[in-house]
Amino acid sequence: MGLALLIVVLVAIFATVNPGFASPFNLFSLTRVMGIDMVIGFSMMVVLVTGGLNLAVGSIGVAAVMVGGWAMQVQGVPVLPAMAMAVAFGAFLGWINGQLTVRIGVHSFIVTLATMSIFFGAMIVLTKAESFNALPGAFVDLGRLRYWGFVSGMLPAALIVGVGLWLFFNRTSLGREILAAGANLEAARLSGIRVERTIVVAHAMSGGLAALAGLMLAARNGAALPSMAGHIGMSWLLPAFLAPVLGGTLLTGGVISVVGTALGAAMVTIITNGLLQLQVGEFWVQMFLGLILLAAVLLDRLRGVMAERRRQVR
Amino acid sequence: MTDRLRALALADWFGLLVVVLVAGALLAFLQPAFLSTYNIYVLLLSFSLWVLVALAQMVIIAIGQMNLSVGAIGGLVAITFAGTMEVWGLPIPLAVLLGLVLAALCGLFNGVVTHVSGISAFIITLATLSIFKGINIGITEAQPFYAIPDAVKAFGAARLGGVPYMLVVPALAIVGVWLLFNRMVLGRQILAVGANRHAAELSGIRVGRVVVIAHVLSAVLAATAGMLAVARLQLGQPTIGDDWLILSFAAPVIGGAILAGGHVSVIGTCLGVVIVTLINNALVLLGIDPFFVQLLLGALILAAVMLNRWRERRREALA
Amino acid sequence: MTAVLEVRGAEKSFPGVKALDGVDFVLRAGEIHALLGENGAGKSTLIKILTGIHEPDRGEVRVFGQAVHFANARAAIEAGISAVHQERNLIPRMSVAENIMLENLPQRLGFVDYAEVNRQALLWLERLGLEVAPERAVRTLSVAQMQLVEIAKALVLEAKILLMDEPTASITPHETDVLFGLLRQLRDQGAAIVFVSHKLEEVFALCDTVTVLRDGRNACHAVPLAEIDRAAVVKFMIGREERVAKLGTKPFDATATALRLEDVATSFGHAGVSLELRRGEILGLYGLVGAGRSELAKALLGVGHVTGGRVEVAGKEASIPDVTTALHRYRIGYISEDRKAEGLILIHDVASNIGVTIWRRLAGMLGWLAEGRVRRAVAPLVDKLQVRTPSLRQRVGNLSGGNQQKVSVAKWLAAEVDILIVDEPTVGIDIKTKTDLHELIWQLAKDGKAILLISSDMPEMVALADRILVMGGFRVLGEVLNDHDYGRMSRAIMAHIHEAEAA
Amino acid sequence: SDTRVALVPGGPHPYFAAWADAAAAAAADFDIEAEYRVPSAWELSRQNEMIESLVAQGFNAMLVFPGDAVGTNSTLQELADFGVPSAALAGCTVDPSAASFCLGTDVARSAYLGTQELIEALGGSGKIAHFTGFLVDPNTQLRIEAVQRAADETGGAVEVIQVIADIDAPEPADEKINAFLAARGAEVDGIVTTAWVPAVVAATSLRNLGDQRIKMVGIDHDEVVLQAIADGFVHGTMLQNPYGQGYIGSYAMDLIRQGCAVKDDAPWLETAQTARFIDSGTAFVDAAQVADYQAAMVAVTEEIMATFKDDYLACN
Ligand SMILES: Nc1ncnc2c1ncn2[C@@H]1O[C@H](COP(=O)(O)OP(=O)(O)OP(=O)(O)O)[C@@H](O)[C@H]1O
Ligand SMILES: Nc1ncnc2c1ncn2[C@@H]1O[C@H](COP(=O)(O)OP(=O)(O)OP(=O)(O)O)[C@@H](O)[C@H]1O
Ligand SMILES: [Mg+2]
Ligand SMILES: [Mg+2]
Repeated sequence: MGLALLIVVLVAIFATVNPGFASPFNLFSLTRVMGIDMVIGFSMMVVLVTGGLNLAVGSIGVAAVMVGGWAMQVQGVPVLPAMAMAVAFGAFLGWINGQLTVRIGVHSFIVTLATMSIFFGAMIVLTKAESFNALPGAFVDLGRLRYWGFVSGMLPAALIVGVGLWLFFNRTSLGREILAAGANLEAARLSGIRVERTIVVAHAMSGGLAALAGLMLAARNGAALPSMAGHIGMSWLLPAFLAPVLGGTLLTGGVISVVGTALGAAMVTIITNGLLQLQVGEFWVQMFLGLILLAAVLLDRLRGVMAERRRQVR
Repeated sequence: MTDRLRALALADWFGLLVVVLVAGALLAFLQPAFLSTYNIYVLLLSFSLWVLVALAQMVIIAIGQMNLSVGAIGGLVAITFAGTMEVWGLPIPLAVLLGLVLAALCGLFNGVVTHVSGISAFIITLATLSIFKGINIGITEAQPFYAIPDAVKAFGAARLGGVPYMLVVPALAIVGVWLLFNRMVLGRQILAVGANRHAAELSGIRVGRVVVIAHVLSAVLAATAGMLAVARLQLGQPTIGDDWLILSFAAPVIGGAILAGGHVSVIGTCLGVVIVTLINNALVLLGIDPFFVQLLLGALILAAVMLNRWRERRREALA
Repeated sequence: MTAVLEVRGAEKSFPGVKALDGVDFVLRAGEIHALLGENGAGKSTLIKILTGIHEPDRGEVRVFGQAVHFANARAAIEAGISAVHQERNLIPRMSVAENIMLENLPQRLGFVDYAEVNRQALLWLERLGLEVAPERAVRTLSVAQMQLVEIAKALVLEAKILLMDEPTASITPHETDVLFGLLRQLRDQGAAIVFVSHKLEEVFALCDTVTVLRDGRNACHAVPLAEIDRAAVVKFMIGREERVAKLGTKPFDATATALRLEDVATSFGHAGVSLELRRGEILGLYGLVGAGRSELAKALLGVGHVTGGRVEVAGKEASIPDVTTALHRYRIGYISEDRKAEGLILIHDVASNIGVTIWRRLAGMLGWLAEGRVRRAVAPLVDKLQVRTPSLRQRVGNLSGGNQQKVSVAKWLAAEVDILIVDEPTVGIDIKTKTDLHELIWQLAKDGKAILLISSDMPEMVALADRILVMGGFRVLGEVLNDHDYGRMSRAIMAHIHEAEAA
Repeated sequence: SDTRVALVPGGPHPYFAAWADAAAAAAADFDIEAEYRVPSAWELSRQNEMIESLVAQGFNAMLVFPGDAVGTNSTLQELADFGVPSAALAGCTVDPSAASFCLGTDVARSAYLGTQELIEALGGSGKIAHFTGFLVDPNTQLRIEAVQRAADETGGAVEVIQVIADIDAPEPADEKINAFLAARGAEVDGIVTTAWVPAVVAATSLRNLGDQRIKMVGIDHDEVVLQAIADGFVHGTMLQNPYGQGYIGSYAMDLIRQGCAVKDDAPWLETAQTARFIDSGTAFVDAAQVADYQAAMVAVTEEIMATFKDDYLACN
């Protein structure tokens, strides 16, 4: 996998150039962001395979977390059931997206564009934009969970989710059906697949995963914040799309790469983190981020092309 | 005559027109100020800017790709336009020209890299979004350029009754893009590439050239929007363009464009812009509590889309 | 005569496959040259090399004596080569006329002159006998109509070299005759034409010369057709004598009705369609292009809907809202004629394409799907139909056209349904596999399945069907009891069609 | 000294430009290292990543404009656990917080005072509108409440007829503010803005309309707003003191690094958000003072500096 190679190279470079990069403190915060971005990426990925997209990931994530925060802080629901509630609520919002998409018969782009506003707006109305900042310690501690001194608990959590998704899409009939419907809706329909159901399921999964990412972020922030995903959840869109698309998930649907999405998220976090450590002019960081990203995808592509050449000249 | 009417009723944007008319009538009824000259002017101003943004994206949707860097290009050109006038004292026409050239270069870069690398434009323009925006922030250090020549400011504020002078620019763009997609070989080739790249290639269309030109065109339209924003805001804000992305997709898609490429509607896109503008205007005009604004915005967009869809289905059933 | 096109030692590899391995080919002005071979022999690959889609790994291509290296399709067009490709390549939302003229849209003052576009396109539509308005959007056409548009698109360039990769695969004999007349006319005017087909009758009726490929090599090279017979050509193709399908007798129980339609009307516009299909029977549905056969099948499956009349499955009234119900409750399957759009998932591999109908059945607890089980279910079918693929993991889109068709059939064999609707099942399939497939369909019927066979291939119809219903204009025009005599049957069928036309 | 303090704003924004100058001046004056580092976008998680990477780079004191008044706390807590002291600058975090103190503008008070200035300019009665920033920013809540409170205190003489929020980007701000003026421009008497972009856009709109009847009180020191004050289109603006924040903040962090502790019994102010608030100075500037508005702020800065160490820190 080209991305894995690129990641190794990047890590090597950053670690040599800046010793701070490999410090336990930095690795901990790096793996934490990485884990969260992976799950955000997954939540978009599962809809991308249907050939749709979900602009409302951020809104759903925040809305679900506010429900979870309310349950924990106001209702005193224990941590695990409250988290389950949040995920279920996220899945419910996703289910609404799926149902609307199927029922109205327009692209999920438009549906989720509208619902991103609706979900977020409803959340603002209900919470009056106030955060829940007295969450139970057990929940907040999840954000501080640390293995071997430098790996945040978020990363293994994300990887477990990744394994689950991989199994789902490769080893269950429903997962395969979602892929088939995403690749060619008509052919799947004529093969007896309930294509509408696959779309609804994918959206519901997306909502659930967004909620999970939201919970992870809330644990990291130690609070359930309405501003967690920016204005109408838009700041999640970048990591949400970047990871799966870099990882080889097609925007046209039908092709998925769970490993790629995880690696895509990892690469972006590493680039961002490494770049922040290099002393580039304070306002130029973003430009360099773009340049490195471009260089990285071009390199990956070049490697792919070379490999293809070698395979053919036998 | 009835034939014309029938054709109109069958056009795929007719539903949107109905939505616009119904919404307009409702608004005029609820808030008389809606039809005031000044509000018409305000609406047309917003329309002028947003329609250019939407067209910039629509051109790329037509080839079945996405251009995430429209806002970044618009912003970069906006601050270049303002900055060269302030810092170098460049005359206005030269600054405009420079802005357009810069945009063309940005578009060229997007197009060439996309085509040569074969990587989806989504990723490339995501990276260039960061690059262009990064250059913008790097140059301005987030400070606006203030010294905008009076002539530019005057152009941004001038109006004839309810019609802003600025409207001339998008009006030309709309006509130009309409002609392009409906009457010109290049436009048809863009659509062919968007619909079925392979088939277009087999028909001898130079796909690479078409893709690059589309990207240049998109960038130039975005640049035009950026410079209009400067004239309008009377200020070279580095944040110009930050908020364009969602609308740039929303309007063409509401207007019937197919995200997979090959089909766009210029009139539909314009109506899409009108719908979003109307909704935003209504939320202010009706004095909606800010906490409910976002909720209503989404609900109204959804309602408009559903209404349009419902009419389309009726039409399909009739046809 | 001079060679207008010459290929020497062409080689082309794809990952896992050597598609061409030192192929020679020569084409002369004023001839129609048949290019034959089994599925996957490399015919389309050769054509793609000549049209600039693929670059050969090795070998030389000369056009009008000049060595050429086409970088893209445009270069080939400019060199005077035009082609009909095996796969449909049309822009669905554009009009018929614009599709035809796309290579070279007439302009006035920098704008497309649509009046002229339509005028020129109409000329070719008329010559091909295709009665559709030039303004009509291509996506509203049937598969056969699209094929004819594709042909018009190639002809309009009036190129000196015309390459046609299975142009007749999905059109009926009637259209084929018109096309052949046209091609002969072009040949007589000096054009050089390459004609790829799996229908040997057509080849012998039309062509002057033949080149046969086998496994990417020349089995023969530019042999005048006058000098060899059908048996020899077949031997070049498959390496042995042609085998006639042994269909034997197939008694069936005339009382066990599997599917009965009574006065059915559909949302597509069918009216008064009645038919009865019994277990063990093969019922043919014949009709000219656009007769509404495929859409009748889709309406039954729940893609469209039945708006009137009565549908009975196995004696009980059935209402089928969607394909899932059709498949899982009523056990009806449908092999689509349009494999690219409706039959296959080109970006997925062979195993998933065949397995899609049985995943549900194979899945264990929580929908768990063990890869081994799918493989074990799929592999025998791949063998049975002799799908030529490097592995079960090959993307279907990378298979040759005929092999794709086999995959699309295989998935419905896997489904083990009671009623199977097969729509143009042997389009693009080579004669060897076609024989096998015919036996297979026959055997399925013999085993008690009910088969509704939609085919525009009259010989196939006559060979397989027990009864033939003739359709036209979304109605049933008449019924013919098949006695397997080709001449008599085709006359009887055409009589129904002409009768309807006269009325 | 070995103090390396980073000044981290919420994102790129013109307000913070003075922090760069302040950091440079503080570095020279106190012999420390002080750097102004800007997250590439206005997002909490970007800022968090920035702060974390700064620590990895060896910065040992942090002055942060909280990307979220609540959400930034967990990061500051981690800094504290890691031995890096921090303080909230310009805006406050909500208690409980690991920030040593909050040196900045009391957003609620500033909005309240600004509204009072407006009411005074209106002669004690009239209809006003309030334009502000992102609703999800907790500060926005405080501002909306403060403006409402100032209006309510007139006993109904002043009415807030419309609040427009979520207009932190210039194009939507232009669209909505002008739509408001179209609908209720004749009716409204005064405008108070409590975010940078709405202030700039509203000032421009009033200028374009040539309207000097509607009184407006802006916020901050954007040139457009200052010029509009000078030209009579805007009544005045609520200044903040970014330079002073950066300078005093750096000074304080150096002292804390050197072992000073924050006193519990210092003259802390209490705000809606925190009990450890130091006012960096808020001043209303109208046409009379606009020419040398900075003088006012320099004076405030010097005043705070003079007694800062003794008032707020216990050093040994
Ligand atoms: N793009 C590709 N990638 C991988 N393999 C390919 C590709 N195109 C063709 N092949 C393989 O090359 C071989 C020759 O294919 P080709 O399409 O030329 O066959 P054909 O003679 O046209 O067969 P048919 O009669 O079925 O159309 C086949 O084995 C096919 O699977
Ligand atoms: N009267 C008509 N008006 C419009 N379209 C028609 C008409 N008759 C036929 N068609 C076209 O023919 C199609 C129906 O053909 P269908 O595919 O069901 O026919 P078929 O008998 O299977 O013939 P084919 O050999 O073309 O596949 C429709 O999709 C439509 O495009
Ligand atoms: Mg072929
Ligand atoms: Mg058919």
